[in-house]
Amino acid sequence: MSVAATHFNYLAVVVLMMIGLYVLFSTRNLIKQMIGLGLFQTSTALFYISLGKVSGGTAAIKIYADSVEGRMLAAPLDPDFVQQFGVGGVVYSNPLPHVLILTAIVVGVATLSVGLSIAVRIREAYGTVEADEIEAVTRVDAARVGRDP
Amino acid sequence: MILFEALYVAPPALTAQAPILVIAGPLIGACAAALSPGGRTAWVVSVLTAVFALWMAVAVAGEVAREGAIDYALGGFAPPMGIALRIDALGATMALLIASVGLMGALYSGHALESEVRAEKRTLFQSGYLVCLAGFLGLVLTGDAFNAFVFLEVSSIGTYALVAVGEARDRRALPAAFNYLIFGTVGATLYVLGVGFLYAATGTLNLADMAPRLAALGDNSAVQAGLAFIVAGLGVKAAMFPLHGWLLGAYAGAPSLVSVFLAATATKAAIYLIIRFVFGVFPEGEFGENFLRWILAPLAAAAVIICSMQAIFEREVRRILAFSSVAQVGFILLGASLATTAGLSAGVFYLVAHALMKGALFMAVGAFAISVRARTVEDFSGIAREAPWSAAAFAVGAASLVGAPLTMGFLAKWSLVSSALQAGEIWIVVVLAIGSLLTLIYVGRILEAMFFRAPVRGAERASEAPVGVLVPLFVFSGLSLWFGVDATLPASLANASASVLMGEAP
Amino acid sequence: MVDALHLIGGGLVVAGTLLTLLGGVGVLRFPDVYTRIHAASLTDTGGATLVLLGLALISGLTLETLKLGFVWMFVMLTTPAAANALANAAFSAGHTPRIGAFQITKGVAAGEAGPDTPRRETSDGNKSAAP
Amino acid sequence: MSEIALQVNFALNIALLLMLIAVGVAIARMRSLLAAILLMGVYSLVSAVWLIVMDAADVAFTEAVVGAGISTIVLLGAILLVRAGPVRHNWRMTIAPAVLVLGVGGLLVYAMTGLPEFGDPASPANAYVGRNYLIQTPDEIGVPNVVTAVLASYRGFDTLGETVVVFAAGIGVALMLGFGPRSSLPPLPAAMGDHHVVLRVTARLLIPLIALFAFYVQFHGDLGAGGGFQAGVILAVAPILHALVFGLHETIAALPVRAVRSIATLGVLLFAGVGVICMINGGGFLDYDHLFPPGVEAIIPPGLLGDPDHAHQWGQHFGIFFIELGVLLTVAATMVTIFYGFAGRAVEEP
Repeated sequence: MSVAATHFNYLAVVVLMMIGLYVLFSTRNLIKQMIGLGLFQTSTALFYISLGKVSGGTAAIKIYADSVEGRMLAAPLDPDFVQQFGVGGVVYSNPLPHVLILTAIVVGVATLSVGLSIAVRIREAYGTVEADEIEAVTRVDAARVGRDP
Repeated sequence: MILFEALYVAPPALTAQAPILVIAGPLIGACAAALSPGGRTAWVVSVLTAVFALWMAVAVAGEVAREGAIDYALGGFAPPMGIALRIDALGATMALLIASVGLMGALYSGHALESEVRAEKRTLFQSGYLVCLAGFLGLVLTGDAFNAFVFLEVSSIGTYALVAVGEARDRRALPAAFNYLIFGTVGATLYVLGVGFLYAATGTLNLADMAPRLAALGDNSAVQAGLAFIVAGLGVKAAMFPLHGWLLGAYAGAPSLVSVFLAATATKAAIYLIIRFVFGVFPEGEFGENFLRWILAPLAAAAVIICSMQAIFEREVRRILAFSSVAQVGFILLGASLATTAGLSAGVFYLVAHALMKGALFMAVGAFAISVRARTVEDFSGIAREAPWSAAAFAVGAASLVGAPLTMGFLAKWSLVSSALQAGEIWIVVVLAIGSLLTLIYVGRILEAMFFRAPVRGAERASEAPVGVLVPLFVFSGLSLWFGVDATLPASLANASASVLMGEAP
Repeated sequence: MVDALHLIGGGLVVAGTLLTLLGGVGVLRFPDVYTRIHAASLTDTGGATLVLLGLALISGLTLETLKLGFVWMFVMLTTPAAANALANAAFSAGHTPRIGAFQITKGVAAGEAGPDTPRRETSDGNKSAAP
Repeated sequence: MSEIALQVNFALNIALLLMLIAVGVAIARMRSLLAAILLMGVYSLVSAVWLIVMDAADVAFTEAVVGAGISTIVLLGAILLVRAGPVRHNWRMTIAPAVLVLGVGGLLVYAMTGLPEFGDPASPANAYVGRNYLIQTPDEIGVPNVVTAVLASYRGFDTLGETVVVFAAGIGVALMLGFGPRSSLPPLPAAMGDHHVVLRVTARLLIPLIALFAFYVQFHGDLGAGGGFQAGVILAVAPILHALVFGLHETIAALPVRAVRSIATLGVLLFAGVGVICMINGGGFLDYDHLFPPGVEAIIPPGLLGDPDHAHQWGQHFGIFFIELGVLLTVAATMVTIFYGFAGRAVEEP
């Protein structure tokens, strides 16, 4: 297979990452920026998960090779392949990236909520969530510092 | 490190667990602070926790001095299966630095918060402070690439909110905190991405396990890009030159406690991790050398020159100090970019020196702010007459920043110059000279206003800060002076760190 | 026997999917909020029921079937309630149905709430997400 | 049969990724914030389906409850508070970001070509540590779900850090929104009248069911997908639904702000406490093998702590149980704190 097929997942992840970054940098609206940031973070998650996929594998939850499910999973696979890469007669996908991404997703929602709460306070203090308008006000603030005690 | 060898500060059973207690102590302290009934109790908890963390850090340093690098396997699983803490001389130095700054900050917060943070927020604020402390300590002690990301986020999430609390004094803290959050999260995500590439290439997350595997791989586009992403991501956190945009507003807007703590630890922890990756994980060879020579060193030099110039044209004192921080990060990285033992040692020494002097400077600015709304250089006019002790401490910090003799800053610059000369990099000496000259100009402006001009602030009069603020302030400036005369302790730490990094000692 | 159950089950799953797809088309094609809600909620419950039934036939008498039953119960509880809340909110916000033989006045449509008070002002029970 | 099953899997993978890209482009082009947020929910759900195809059941579950659930709630709460209009497009702001993004994209594509093939079981990532977990878990930890074993035991320290991140986010939101005067913004027009009888009745039925389901997810985490994070978010939905239907004041009366915050703290303390107990009993931090003091077998009646044939796994089972409980408490309480912050700009009770 060509690189486009064997690395399709990674290329798709790159596209998603670029979309996220583009949203983040092309908008001046703070809420939309948080959305872009979320997209960017999620695409990293997709990258890790793609790394951990084993073709013909299954979720890393113990299955007995001689159970109905175990036989069903092994049916389409080459017995040598199962022998070499399986654990106890069943091929599993790699659990480690899953664990890492569980962490990353939770970190993502934590960032999102803190960021949005700051955005809400910005709206209350500045009356807008457009970064351009906030910057204009900030320049006025900076010029005023030290002038009126 | 020799000084620590004879130091048995804790019983052996406790010393064996000290590496994790450095991190777990502040974590548990953060919970206790959050549960405490009022701001005062939370402050006591905060101070006690910081004392405990420092105690454990000293115990760790003693152990490292005796035994060499320590591995502490968490959960009883040996790496790479489990997460391990790995503390070498550099890690122990950083832990000592961060824990000491944490303690000084905790002491300082007793009075500083009263004028800057509303009463009902103080328990949560202290809790957030301890979470950040735990995060930075975890960041410098961990030996696992992904665990470092987790601690990066632990420290960051708390910091964003703590910076934003500065809105009570200046609403510009809010957009600054938001900016910091966006930059910081992009940086952390780039770091995770880079770690993902390294994981894909090696199958492990443990740094010590990763290095030989990377070396065996040779040239691989995924590895190179991974390292680039890691450095870029951490560079954002370290305020490396073109990626420093978040720092100015954040340092200028945050409550002074947070400015002190961030200026002395946040960028330093990220620099530490960059050094760890560049010298501990990067495969030896052209890639790393080219990176240091053609990317890191020029950017660091640009930071020194450009940000020092910007500092000269700035009106607000805290923003001047923030610009100066970016420039000083440049000095540290210049030392590291030499890739010699002497250069690294100078860089680490400079890092410690900068933490102490910037801590003193931001703390002194906070001490003035308790009694008077002084922000711009003009506001500082004649403040030395009204608050002489704080002003003296500020002057010591400023002298160290410039590199005046008898201060730690002088020795730091001296060792940088001599290591650059040793390596034959004359241009670094030139950059250093220009940078110091520019520093003299912007620092001189502030000092001139403070000491030689008459107050112009109308009826407002500054008064001397309370003793609770002066004590940590004097510790910072006193150490800057003491280490300027007798630098045995920081120099031995820096030398030990450098020889570990260059692979000359375990 | 097992194969027949599998076939019927598979057919039901496909039918359910098609029904849900039809609902999606309805949401796009229908003219106003109410008809769209109607399309979405009916096909959603119907489609989910068919899919779950199909899956139950495939998995036979196992623990999975019991779980599927719980899922079905949950769908039957939430989707209609959500549709109701949505329509309620749309009506309170002043959307009037666009099709139908008669224009409903607000008081009549509100049903249980009694005399035709203007809906937009009765806010006493509403302490929801608004600050 | 043989090849087809694998090809169907791969085709699903490609189709779902293309859908994700389509949704992503739609989000980028969307000027209405509300629509963008709802599309984010769609994005999360589609990626959850994709994660199932990728065998990442636990991650899919988390993405569904966190990405499509709580994130959407927080985002909706935020746009309600900021009253933002449609996003303005600024042409000045398209060229420079496009160049930057293309640069990063180019570097990424260059990097991606150096990666092993997708799905390769012999790649370093899949053949080294990841495979060792699969081999060693049955003996060392003894739980069927390897993801839970790695999450809670092998890499339990990461999970502690993650719990602290959540806790810190709760502190952050509370510091920002939890104090002081309520929003200075003009009040919103009332959205609904007092005629949601249907909602009230359904909510009364659902709230206990949701809580029950959360505990099922919690305690089923060893055996299948699920665990403290997912359960915590689901558990938090119960009070959130209560607040939406019965009013925030009623909910706060039943679950005071301070109490919720204390629960979040207790969760972290429980987690760290397990670690400390392991230390006191002679192990390392979070070394559940030492959760019980040495010689515990002799004291307690046989069978109380678990299968006597696998005595070395008792500590692991109980350790995982308690730390997952800590995670549940912290996550659930923090999510409620965040909701309180956004929904009410909740004030400290006197």
